[in-house]
Amino acid sequence: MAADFNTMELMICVAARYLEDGKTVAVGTGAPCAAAMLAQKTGAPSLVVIFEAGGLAPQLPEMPISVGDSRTFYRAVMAAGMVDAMSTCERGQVDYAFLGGAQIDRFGNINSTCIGEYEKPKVRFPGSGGANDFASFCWNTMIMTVHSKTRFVEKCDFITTPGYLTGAGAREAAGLPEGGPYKIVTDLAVMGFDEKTKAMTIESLHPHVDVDKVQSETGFELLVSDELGCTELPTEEELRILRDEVDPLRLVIGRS
Amino acid sequence: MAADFNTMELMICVAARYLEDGKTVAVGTGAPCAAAMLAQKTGAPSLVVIFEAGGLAPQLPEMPISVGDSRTFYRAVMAAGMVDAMSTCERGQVDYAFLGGAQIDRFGNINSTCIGEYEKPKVRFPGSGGANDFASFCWNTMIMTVHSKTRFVEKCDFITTPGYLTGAGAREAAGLPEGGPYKIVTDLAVMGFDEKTKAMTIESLHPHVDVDKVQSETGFELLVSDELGCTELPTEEELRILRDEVDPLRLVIGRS
Amino acid sequence: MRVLDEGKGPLFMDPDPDKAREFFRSKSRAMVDKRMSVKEAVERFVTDGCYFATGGFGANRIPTAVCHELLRQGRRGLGFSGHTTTHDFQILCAGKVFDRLDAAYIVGLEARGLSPNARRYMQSGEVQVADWSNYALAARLRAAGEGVSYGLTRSMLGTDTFTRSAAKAVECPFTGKTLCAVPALWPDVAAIHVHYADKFGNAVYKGISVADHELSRAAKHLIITTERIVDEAVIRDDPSLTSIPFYMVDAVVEVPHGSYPGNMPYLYFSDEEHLAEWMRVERDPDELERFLDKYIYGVSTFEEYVELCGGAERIEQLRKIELVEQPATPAGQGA
Amino acid sequence: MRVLDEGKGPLFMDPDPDKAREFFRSKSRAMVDKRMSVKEAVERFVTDGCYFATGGFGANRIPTAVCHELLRQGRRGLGFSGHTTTHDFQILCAGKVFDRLDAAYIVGLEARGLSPNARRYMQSGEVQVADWSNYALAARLRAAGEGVSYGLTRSMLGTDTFTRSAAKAVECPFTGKTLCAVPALWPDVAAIHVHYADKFGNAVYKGISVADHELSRAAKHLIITTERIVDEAVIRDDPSLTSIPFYMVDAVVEVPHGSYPGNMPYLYFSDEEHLAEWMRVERDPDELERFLDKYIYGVSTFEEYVELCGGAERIEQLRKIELVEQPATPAGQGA
Repeated sequence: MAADFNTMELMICVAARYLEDGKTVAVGTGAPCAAAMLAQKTGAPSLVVIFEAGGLAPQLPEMPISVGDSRTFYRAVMAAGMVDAMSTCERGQVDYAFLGGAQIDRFGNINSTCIGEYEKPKVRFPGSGGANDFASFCWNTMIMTVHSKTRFVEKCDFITTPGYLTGAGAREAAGLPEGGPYKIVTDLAVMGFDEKTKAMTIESLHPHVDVDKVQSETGFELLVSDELGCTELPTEEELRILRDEVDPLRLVIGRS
Repeated sequence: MAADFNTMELMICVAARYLEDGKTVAVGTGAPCAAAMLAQKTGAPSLVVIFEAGGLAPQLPEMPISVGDSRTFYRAVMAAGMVDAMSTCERGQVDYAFLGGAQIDRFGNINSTCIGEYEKPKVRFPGSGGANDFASFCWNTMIMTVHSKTRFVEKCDFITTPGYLTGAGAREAAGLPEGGPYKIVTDLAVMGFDEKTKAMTIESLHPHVDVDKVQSETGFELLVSDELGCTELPTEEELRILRDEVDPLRLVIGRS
Repeated sequence: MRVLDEGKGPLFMDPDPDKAREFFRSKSRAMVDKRMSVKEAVERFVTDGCYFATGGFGANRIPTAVCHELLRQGRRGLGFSGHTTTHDFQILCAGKVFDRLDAAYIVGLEARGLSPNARRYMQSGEVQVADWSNYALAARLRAAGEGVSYGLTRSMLGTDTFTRSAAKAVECPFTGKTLCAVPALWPDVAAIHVHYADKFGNAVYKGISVADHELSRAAKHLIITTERIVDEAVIRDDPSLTSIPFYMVDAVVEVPHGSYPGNMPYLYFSDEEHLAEWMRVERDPDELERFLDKYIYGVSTFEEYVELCGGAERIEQLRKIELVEQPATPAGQGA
Repeated sequence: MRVLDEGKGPLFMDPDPDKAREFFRSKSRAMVDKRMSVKEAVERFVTDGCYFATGGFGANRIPTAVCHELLRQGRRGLGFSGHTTTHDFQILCAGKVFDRLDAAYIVGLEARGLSPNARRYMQSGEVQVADWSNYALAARLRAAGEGVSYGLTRSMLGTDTFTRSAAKAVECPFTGKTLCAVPALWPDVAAIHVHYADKFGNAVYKGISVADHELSRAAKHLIITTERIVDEAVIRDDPSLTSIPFYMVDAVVEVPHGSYPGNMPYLYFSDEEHLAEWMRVERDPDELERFLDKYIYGVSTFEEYVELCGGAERIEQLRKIELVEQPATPAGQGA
C-alpha cells in the first residue's frame, strides 16, 4: 500500500526527481529548497545548489528562512555575491531554477508583482526579486504551486517573469537566451510545455485526479500529452528523508 | 649654494611638488613611484597611491619592480583587482596618473606601441598597458622624461594614449571624459598646456636652460607661457629624503 | 545598433557619468577620522528628497540603526532602491520615508510572509515606482561604480517588468542580438553594515557580499555601520580581506548588533520572534503606531532598542542559532 | 544609439554569448577529483590553434609551469591574450607558441627592460595583433564572465589603440554620450596560479586579484596550478575566502613555487637574477636556444627547473625578500 503523505510532500518528492545528478539548481526558500535538499539525499548527491545572494554549494544544515541568510552559505564552497551568482546563470551554467508567483498563464509566464492597476494596485506583491533573471538565464525553470483557477489564469495582470511569453519563437524574438519553463508540479498534476506551441500540457496526473479535474481548476485550456502518465507516488524512503532529514521541524511540509 | 643633484633627482623632486596632499595618484614603477613616495614624505603625507593591478594605498617598503608585485600592496588598505582600481579612476576619484612613452606630440599624445609600420614594426614597444585607461580616466596626467627631438615629435608614429588628441575640444568630441595632460617634467623644463589651444607650453625652465635650448630639443614648436618661471631647485631636505628613504638602493636615481 | 524598445517606468536618477565624475572629483580622499554617531551620520548625509539605498539582503546584514534613525529624524520624500529589501523596507514604509522607489523585491519578508503595512503603503498610490529585477538593479549599481552610463543584462526582456522599468532593449553592435541596457544608478547615499572597519572607513564584511561591492562603489555618500571599529593595523595586516576602501566612505558608526533583528553572519541569527511581532502589529495601524513609539520613536539609540528586545541575553540566544547549535525556527511555524 | 566608429583590428574570438552558453551548458558541474600533472592538463585542454590566456600579472602569480609545458609539448598556432604579460609572454615567444595576439602590455618586463627575443618575434611579422588597453581586456573578460556580448569603457577612444583594436565607439542610449564597446572574450583555456585549492578546483589566491576574477569566469577551460592542494574542509571552513568556484575548473595541478621565477605574494619574491639571465641570453638567439634546452626542453618537470635554479636554498632567499627581510634589488642595478 502507498504511503500516507500530504500534497506538499507529494509536490516536493515529485519535483525532486526532475533534478538530475551533477547539475546546478538555483533555489529560493521553502518547498524548492526542500526539493533540492531531498534530491541531494536521494538520486542527485552531487546536485549543486546556488542562492541568488551569493551562496554557492552550501552544506545546508537546515532550511534557510531567507535566500541571503547564513544557512545559504553554511560550509559553502564560496560565499560570493549576487553578480557572481547571477553571472553563473547568465553564462549558461545553471540548469534549473525554481519560481513561484500569484498567477501563471498557459505559456508559463508568471505574475508576482501586482493585481489590478499598476500605479495603484489592488494587491502589491514583492515583484521579480531574482525570478525574472533566473527565468531568463537558466536552462529549465520549474514551478511548484497549488492548482487553482485564480492562479492558472488566461492572462496575467502583470508578467513579472518570462515563460515562453506569447508562445513559440517569442523568447528568441524578445532577445532572451534559450531556456524557459520545464515542469510545473501542482497538487493535481505535472505539466510540461508542448514542444511546438510552447503551451502548457498535462504530462502526468496524480492519483485519483483526472484531466477534467485539472482543467476545471485551470483558467485556460490545457493540452494533454499523448503520453499522459500517472505520477509516481512518493516512496517510503523519500518521505522518511524528507521528514527526518530535510524538514524535521516541518517548516515546509507542515504548511500543506 | 644649491645642492648637487642629477637630472633624475631633479625631475623627481619637481614632479613630486605637483602632487597635492589628500589627492590620489596612479603610478607605475621607477621615477613616478619615487615622485609619489617623495611627495608622501614631504608636502603630501596623505597622498593616496594606487596601482593598476589592484594595490590601494600601500605603505611601500621600497620601490616596486612591477606594478603588480607584492610591494604594491604591502600593508595596503586593500589588495583589490584591476577592475576595482581602474573603476576608481573611471568614476573620477583619481587625480593624477604618471605616464611614459617613446614619443610625445604637442598635444601630449603618447606613443608606447611601435615605431614604423604597425603590422611589421621596426620597433615594437609594450603598448598601452594601463596607460590609455589612466590618461582617459584620471583628471591630470603627468609625464617625466628626458628631453630630446626623437621623443618630442611632430607626429607620433602611433597614438597609444590620449593627450588632447588634435587639440581643444577633441577629447570631448571623441567621447573621452574631462581630463588630459597636466605637466611634463623633463631634464630641461616643465611644460603645461595652453588653456585655449591645448598645445604644449613651456612654463618653467630649469637652471642654466633657456627657451632656445628647449625648443632645439623639441620636434615641434612649443608655446611659452606669459608667466614663464624658473624651476625651483630640489632642496637639501628633498634630496636627503629621496636618497636615504625613497631610493636608498639608487634603483631609480642611479640611472640618470 | 539601435534602441529596439524601451521601458516607460520613471528614471529617478541621472545616468550621466560626467556629472557623477564631477561629484567624485570633489569628494575627499583624505584618510581622516570619520567616526560619528548614527544620528550625526544621518543628519549630515541623508537629506530630505535624496536617493537612498541599503546594503545587505533584506533581513541579513542590514543597517537597521540607520533605518530607525531616518524615522526618528522624520526624513521624507526620499528615493529608495533595493535589490531584495525586506525588513529594511518594512521599517522605511512604517515611516513613509520614501515616495520614489526602484523596486526589485519589496513588501515581502521571504519565507515569513508579506508585510501588511508595506503593502498598504505600496497600494496607497503615494509611491512612484519603477520595477526591475534583482540583477538589473545590481547591474545598474555596477555600471555606476565603473563610471559608465549603462550596464547590460539579458534578463527583463519581453516582460512587464521591463515595461515598468526605465531599461532599453538595444541591439548589440557586435552580434546584432538584443540586450537589455540598464541605466547607471548613483545613489546619493547608502548605508552598509559590516563586521569591522577602521576609523577611516576601510571596511570588511564576511560571508556573501550580495550587491554591496557594487553599491559601495556607486554611492556618492556611504555610511558604514560596523559591529566594531578596529585599528588601522588590523586592516593593513591582511589587505586581501578588505571589502570597501576608505575613500568611498563618509561616516563610520560603531553599532554592535547593528543588523538586529536581521541576521549577521557568524555573529547572530535573525530574531524571528521580533520579526513576527512586527508582522503581527502591522495588521492594525494603531497597534503599529504604539509599537513604533515603543521601539523606535521612544528610544534615542540603537543600544536602547536592542535592550528593549532582550539585550545581551537575546543576542546570546541568536548567537547559538547562528552557530547552528540551535535550529532557526520561524516564529509561529514548526511542528 | 548608433555605432560611431570602429577599430579595424582583428577580432579573433566570436563574441556570441549563445555559443558560449552552449559550451557552458555542456561543461560538467560535478564535484569530481580534477588533480592531474601539468603534462596531462596541457595535453587535455590546450590544443594547437586554441585561444589561451594566463592569469596573474606578468611576473607575479603566473602559471609558469603551464607556459613551460606548452613549449615542451610544442604547441603552435595559439591565440593569446594578456593584460600586462611579461615573463609569461617572454616564455611563450621563446617557443613561438602563438601567432594571434590580443596585446595590452607585451615585450616588456616593466622596470627590468624589454625582452630582446619577444621583440624579435613581434617585429617578425609572424604574429597577427590587435592592440587594447589593460582595462579594455579586463572589460572583455568581465563581459564574457557575465554572459553578455560586450562590455563598456570610456578609454581607448580617439587613439590608434582603438583603431588597431576590434572595439566600437557607440552612442549611449540614455545619455547620447560616446562609449567604447569591447567585445566579450571567452578564451578556450586559461591557466591561473593560486595559493591553495582543493581537488575539485575551489581555489584561493591572496593579495591583488589583477583580472583573475574576470578571467576565471570567462575561460571555457581553466587549469589551476596551486602551491598546495588542501582538503575540501579547508575551503568550506571559510567560504568568504574562495576566489574561484570548482565549476569553472578543469584541472588542478599541485606545483609548489609554481610562479617562479615570478613573485608569489607572501611566499617568495621574483628571482631577479634569473630574470636578468633570461634577458641577457635573449640577445643572442643561439645562446637562448642553449638556455631553453637547459631550463625547459631538457627537464621534464617544473620541480627539476626549480632545482636547476637553486632549489630550496634559492626559494628560501626569495622568501626573505618577499617578507621584506631583504631588499628586492633588480639584478645589475642598485648602488
